[in-house]
Amino acid sequence: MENIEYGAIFLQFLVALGFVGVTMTLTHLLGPKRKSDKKLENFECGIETTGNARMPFSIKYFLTAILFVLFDVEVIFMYPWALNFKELGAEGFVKMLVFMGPLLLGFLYIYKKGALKWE
Amino acid sequence: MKALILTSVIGIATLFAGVFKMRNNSVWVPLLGLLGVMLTIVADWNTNISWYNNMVRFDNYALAFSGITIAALIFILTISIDHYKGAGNSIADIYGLMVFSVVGAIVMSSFSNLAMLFIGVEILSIPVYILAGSNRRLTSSNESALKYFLMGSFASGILLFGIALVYGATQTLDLDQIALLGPTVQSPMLTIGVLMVLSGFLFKIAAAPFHFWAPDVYEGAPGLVTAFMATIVKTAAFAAFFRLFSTAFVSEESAWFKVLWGITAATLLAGNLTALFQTKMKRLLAYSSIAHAGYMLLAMLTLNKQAGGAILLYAASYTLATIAVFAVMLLVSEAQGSDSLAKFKGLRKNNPFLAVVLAIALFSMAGIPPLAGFFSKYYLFAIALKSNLFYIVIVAIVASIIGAWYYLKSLSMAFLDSDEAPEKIEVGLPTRIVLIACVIGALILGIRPDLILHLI
Amino acid sequence: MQELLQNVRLVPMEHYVWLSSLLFCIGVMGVLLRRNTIVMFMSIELMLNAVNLLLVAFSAYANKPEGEVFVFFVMVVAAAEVAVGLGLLVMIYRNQNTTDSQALQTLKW
Amino acid sequence: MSSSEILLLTCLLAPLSGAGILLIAGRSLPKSFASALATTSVFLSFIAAFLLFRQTGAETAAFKLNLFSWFTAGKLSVDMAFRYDQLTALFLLVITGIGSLIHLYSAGYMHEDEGHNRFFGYLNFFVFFMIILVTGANFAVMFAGWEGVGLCSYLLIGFWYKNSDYNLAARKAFVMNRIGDLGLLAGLFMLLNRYNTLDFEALQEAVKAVKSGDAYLTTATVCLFIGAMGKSAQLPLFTWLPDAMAGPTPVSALIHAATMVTAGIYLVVRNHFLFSLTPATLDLILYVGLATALFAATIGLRQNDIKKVLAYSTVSQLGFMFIALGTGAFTTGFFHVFTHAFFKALLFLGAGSVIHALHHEQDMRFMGGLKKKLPITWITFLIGTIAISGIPPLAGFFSKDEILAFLYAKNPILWGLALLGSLMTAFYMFRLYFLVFHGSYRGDAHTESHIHESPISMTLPLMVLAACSLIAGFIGIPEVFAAHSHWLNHFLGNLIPVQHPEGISHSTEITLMGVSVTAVLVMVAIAFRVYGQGKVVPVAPEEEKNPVFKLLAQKYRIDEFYNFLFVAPFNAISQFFGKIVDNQIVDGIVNAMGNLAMTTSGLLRLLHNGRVGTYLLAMTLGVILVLAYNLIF
Repeated sequence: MENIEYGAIFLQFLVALGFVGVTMTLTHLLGPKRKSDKKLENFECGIETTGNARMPFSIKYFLTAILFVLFDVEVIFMYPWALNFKELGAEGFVKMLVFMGPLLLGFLYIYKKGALKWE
Repeated sequence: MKALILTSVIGIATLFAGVFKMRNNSVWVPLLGLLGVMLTIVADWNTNISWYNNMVRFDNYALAFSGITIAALIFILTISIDHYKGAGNSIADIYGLMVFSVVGAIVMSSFSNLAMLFIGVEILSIPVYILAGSNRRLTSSNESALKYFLMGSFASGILLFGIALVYGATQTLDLDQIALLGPTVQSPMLTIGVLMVLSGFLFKIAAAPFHFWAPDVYEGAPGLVTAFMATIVKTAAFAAFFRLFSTAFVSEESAWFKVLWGITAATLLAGNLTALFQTKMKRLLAYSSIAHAGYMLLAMLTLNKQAGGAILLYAASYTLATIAVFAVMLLVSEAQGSDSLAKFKGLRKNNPFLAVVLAIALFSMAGIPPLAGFFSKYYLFAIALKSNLFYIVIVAIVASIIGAWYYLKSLSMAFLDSDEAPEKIEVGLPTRIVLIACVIGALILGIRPDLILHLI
Repeated sequence: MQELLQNVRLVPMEHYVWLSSLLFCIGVMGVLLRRNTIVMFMSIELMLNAVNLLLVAFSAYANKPEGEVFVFFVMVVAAAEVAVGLGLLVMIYRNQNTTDSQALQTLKW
Repeated sequence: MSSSEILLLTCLLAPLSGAGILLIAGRSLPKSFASALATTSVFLSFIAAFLLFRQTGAETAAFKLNLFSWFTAGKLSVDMAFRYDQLTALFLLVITGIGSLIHLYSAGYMHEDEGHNRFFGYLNFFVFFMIILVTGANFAVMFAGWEGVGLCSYLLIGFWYKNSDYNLAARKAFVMNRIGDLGLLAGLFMLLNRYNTLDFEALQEAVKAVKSGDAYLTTATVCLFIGAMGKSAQLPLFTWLPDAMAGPTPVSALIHAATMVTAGIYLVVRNHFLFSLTPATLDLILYVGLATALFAATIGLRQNDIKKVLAYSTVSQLGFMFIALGTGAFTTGFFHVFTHAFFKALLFLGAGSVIHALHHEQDMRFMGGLKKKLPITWITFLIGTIAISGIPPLAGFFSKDEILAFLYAKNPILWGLALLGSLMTAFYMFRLYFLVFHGSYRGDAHTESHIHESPISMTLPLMVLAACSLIAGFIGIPEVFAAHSHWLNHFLGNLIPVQHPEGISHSTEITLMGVSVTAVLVMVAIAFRVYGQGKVVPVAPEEEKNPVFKLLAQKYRIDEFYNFLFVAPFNAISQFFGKIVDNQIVDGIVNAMGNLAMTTSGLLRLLHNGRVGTYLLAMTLGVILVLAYNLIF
C-alpha cells in the first residue's frame, strides 16, 4: 500500500462533523423558539397532510414484507458458497445444511406462531 | 465453545417451548439448560482453545465473564417465575430473547476477531431493543425501546466505522495480528479507528457524555429487563472493552489514554451527582449504574494483568447487589404501584426481610466493608494507585462519598417509621432463594474476594 | 475475480475513504437533523452502507477476502436491525399515532 | 495452637457469637436471656483478656495469631492476623472490662425497650469489632474493625429509628466518619505504595532507614491523622459526636466516650514509629488537639442538656489526649485514654441513671436536689466529677498533670492555654454536678413522686467504675514522688520509647502541680458560689428593703461580679463558638458542600430533557470530543 497522508482527510472529516455539531448547538441555543401548529407540522414532502391520520394500513402486509426481507438477506451467504461449490465439496455442503437448519427452524417458528396466516 | 453452541440451542428450544404451549413451565427450559451451560464452563476451565481460524477463543477470561452473565440470567429468570406469574404464551419469547442476548454476551467475552466483536454486540443489543419495548401497551416502554434503538444503532454505526478504519490500516481483523502490526502502522486511520471503536464502547457502557440514554431507557423498560440491562449488558460490554483494549489496542495507548482518563472522571462525577436529585428508585439505579461504570473504567486505565480480575470481581459484586435491589424494588413497586422512593418509607415495619436485603445490597453498592462492594472498589483503587493514577483515584473516592450519601438516603427511607408503610408483601420461594443467594454471595466475596480475583 | 479487484484498484484508495466518510457524515447529519423516525432509520442504514463500501475497498486493496465476508455479516445484521426497528415503529405508531421521534418525551430528568 | 492464642481467639469470638445469636434469633428470645447472654459473652471476653494480661509483663514478647491469608493482590499479601502486645493488652482490658459493665447496666436501662434484643446484638457486635480494631496486626484488619465500629455506631445512634432527627444524627456521624476514612485510606495507600506492606511490624522495620521529617511520610501521617480526627471527633470533624448523643445512654458511655472515639488515639499510638519521624505532623496534632480542647470546653460551659455537656467534655478530653500525642508523649496520651475511659463511662452511666429516674428528662433546668433521692448515683457521680476535674488523688489528676508537664516543657504559653481548658472542665463539670444534685427539685411534682434509685444492675457498674476512677491513676504515679513508680511507662517501655518532660526540675514539676490543683479548686469554689445554692437566677437585690439584707445582698453583688467576670465572658465565648462558629461556619461549610453537590445535580439533571435529538447530539459531540481530544490537549 502506498503511504498516503490521510491526516488531512480526517482533519477535514473532523471539521465537517464539528461544524455540524457546533452549528446545531448554536442554533439550538441562540434561535428564537416559537412553537405553533404550523411549525410542528411535517414538511418532509411539502404536501399538506389531508384526511384522517389514522390511515388503515395492513399489519399483515408489513409483517410478511419484513419476514421476506429477513429470509431474503440470508441468501447472500449462499452466493460465495455457490461460486465455490465444487472446491468446498461435501464438507461445504454439510456446513451449508447446518446453516440452513436454524433458518428452517426460524421459519417453523413463525409458521407455528401464525405470522403467515392472512386472515 | 460448548457454552456458546449450547446457549444458542437453548434459545431456540425456549422459543419452541412457547410455540408448543408450555405456558408457565416454559421457564424451566432455559433455567435447566443454563445450569447445564454452567457445567460446561466448569468442564472447559483451563482449556484455552481457539476456534474457527481464531474467530473466538475460549480462555479463562472468556469463560469467567460468560459465567457471570449466565449466572445473572439464571437469577433473573428465577425471579421472573414469580414476577411473570399468569402471563400468556408470549412469555417464552421474552425468555428466548434474553437467552439470545446472552449468546451475544458470550461472543463478546470470547471474540478474538473484530468481526465477531461486531456480531456479538449486535446479537446482544437487538434482543434488548425488543425487550425494552416488551410492555407494548405502555407509552414509557415504547419510548424506552425507541430511544434505545435509535441511539444503539447509531452507536453501532460508529463502532463499525471504527472497525473498518482499523481494518484498513492493519489489513486484518484478527486481534493478535492487530496487536502485532499495531506498533508498525503509521497511518492516522488506525488512531481514528481505535477512537471510534472506543466511542462505540463508551455508549454501550453508558459513560459520560454517552450516558444520556441510560436513565430514560432504564426507567421506561419493564423492571426485569432493566435488571438485565444493568447487569448482563454492562458486564458483557466491559468484558469486550477490556479484552480489546488490553490486547489489540495497547500500542495505541497514547491516543486513547488521556481521553479515557477525562471520560472516567466525568462519568464518576456525572453519575453520582445526578443521582442525588432522583426520587425514583429505577432512575436512581440507572445513574448509579453509570457511576459504577466509572469505577470499572478506572481499571481500563491501568491495563495491567490484574485489572481483568479486578473488573471481574467488580462486575460480580455489582451484579449480585443490583439483582437484589431490583428484586426488592419490583416487589415493592408492584405492591405500592410506583417505584418512587417515598413508597419505600417504612418498608422495615412489615417487611423486615426485604428491608435487610435492601440494606445489604445498598451497603455493598456504597462500598462499605465487609461486603463485596468494598473490596471490589478497593482493588480497583489499589491497582490504579499502583499505576500512579493518583488524581483519578481521588476523584473516585470523592465520587464514592457522594455515592454513599444517596445510597444511605434511600436506605434510611426504608428504615423510617411511616403511617403509609407498605403492607406485608408476599415473597415467593424462587425470589426468596435469589435474594438470599445474592446476600450470601455479597458476604462471601467480601470476606474472600480472592476466590474470584485470581480466577483469571 | 482478480480482474474485478484490478478494476476496484483503478480508483485511488483515498477516493474510497473520502466517499465513504462523506456518506457516513451525511448519515450522521440525517440522524441528527431529521425528526421523522423512518428517515432516521434510513440515515443509520446509510452510515452502515458507507462502512460496507469502505470495507470492500480496503479488502480489495489488501487482496484479502475477510473484509468482503464481513460485509455480508454487516448486511445481515443491518437487515435484522431494520426488522426490529420497523417492528418497534409500527408498535409506536399504533399506540401514539405518530412517527415523530421527539413526540415521545415522557421520560426525563 | 498455644494457650495464649486460644485465649485471644476466645476474646475475639465470644462477643461475635453473642452478636450472631442475638441478631439471627433475637426476636424469639426472652429479654432476660438475651441480656444475660450478651453480658456473659463480653464478660467471657474480659476473663480471657485478663488471663492473657496476667501472663504479660513488660519483657514479654508480642505474639501473632495468623488465622488465614485474607487476600493477595500482586506483591501485596494481607493476612487475617492478630497481634497481642502490651498496648493491646491494656486496650483489651478497658474494652472488655468497661464493655461488660455497660452490658450489665444496659440490662436495667433498656429493660422496657421493645428493641431490647436487637440492642444487645448491636452492642456485642460493636465489642467484637472494637477488639478486631485493637488486635489487628496490620492496617487492613484494623481498618475492618475501624469500619465495623463505625457501622455499629451508626446503627446504635439511630437505634430509635422512629425519630427522624435521630436518623439524621446517625447519618451525620456516618458522613463525617467517611470523610475521616477518606484520609485514613489515602494514608494507607500512600504507605502501601511506598513500602508494599500494611503490617505494623514490617512497616516499623521499613521506616527505620527513613530520616526524620521525610515529606512523603509527613503527608501520609497527616492523612492518617485526618482519619483519627474523624473517629476521635477533633476540630473540624467533631460536630457528629454531640449529635450522636441521640443514641441510648449506655451507647454514649461505651462507644462515644470510653472506647470507639479513642480509636484515633490508638491509631496514632500504634503507629508512633511513623509519627515520631514526622515532627511537623506532631505539631499539627498538638495544635488541633489544643484548639479542640479549648473550643469544646467553652461550649460545654453553656449547655443545659446533661448529655450534651458530657459530650462536649468528651471532645475536649480527646483534645487533651491529642495534645499529649502531639508532644511526642505517646504513653501519656494512652494513660489519659485509660483513666478517661473509667471516669467518663462513670459519668455517662450516672447521667443515664438520672435520666432513667426522671423518665427521660435530660434538661438540667428541670433537675436539682437529687442527692437524697439517688444516693448511690450521687456519690459515684461526685467521684467521677472530681476525677475528671483533676483533683488528686483521683485518676484524672495523674494523667492530666502528666500532659500539662509535657506541654510546659514544650512551651509555657501552650501550658497556660491547656490549663485554662482544664479549669473550664472543672467549672462546667461542677456546674453540672451542682445543678443536678444540689438545690431543690425544679421539675413537675408528678415526676418527683416517682423518682427512685436505679436497680442494682445499674448501680453496680457505677460503683465498680467509681472504684476504678479512684485508683486507676496509680498505674502512673509521677516519678517526682518515687523513683520507678510509673508502672505504665515501665509496662509499655519496650513497645513505645519512654519520654520524659525535658528541662523541668522536680521542684518546677511540683510547683506546676500545685498551681493547677489550686486553680482547679478555685474554679470549683466559683462554681459552688454560682450554682451551689440551687439558684440559677439569683434574687434581684433591688427587691430587698431592709438595709441589713441589702448588705447581705452585697454578697449577691459578688455573685454578679463573679458572674460578670467569669460566667458572662465564658457565656459569650461559649455562645460565640456554639452559635456562630459551630452552627454557622463549620456547619455552613459542610452544608455548602452539600448544596454545591445538590445544585450541580440539579443542573446536570436538566440535561436529560427527554428528547432523543438532544441525546444524539450529545453523543455526536462526544465522538468529536474523543477524536479531537488529543489535538486540543
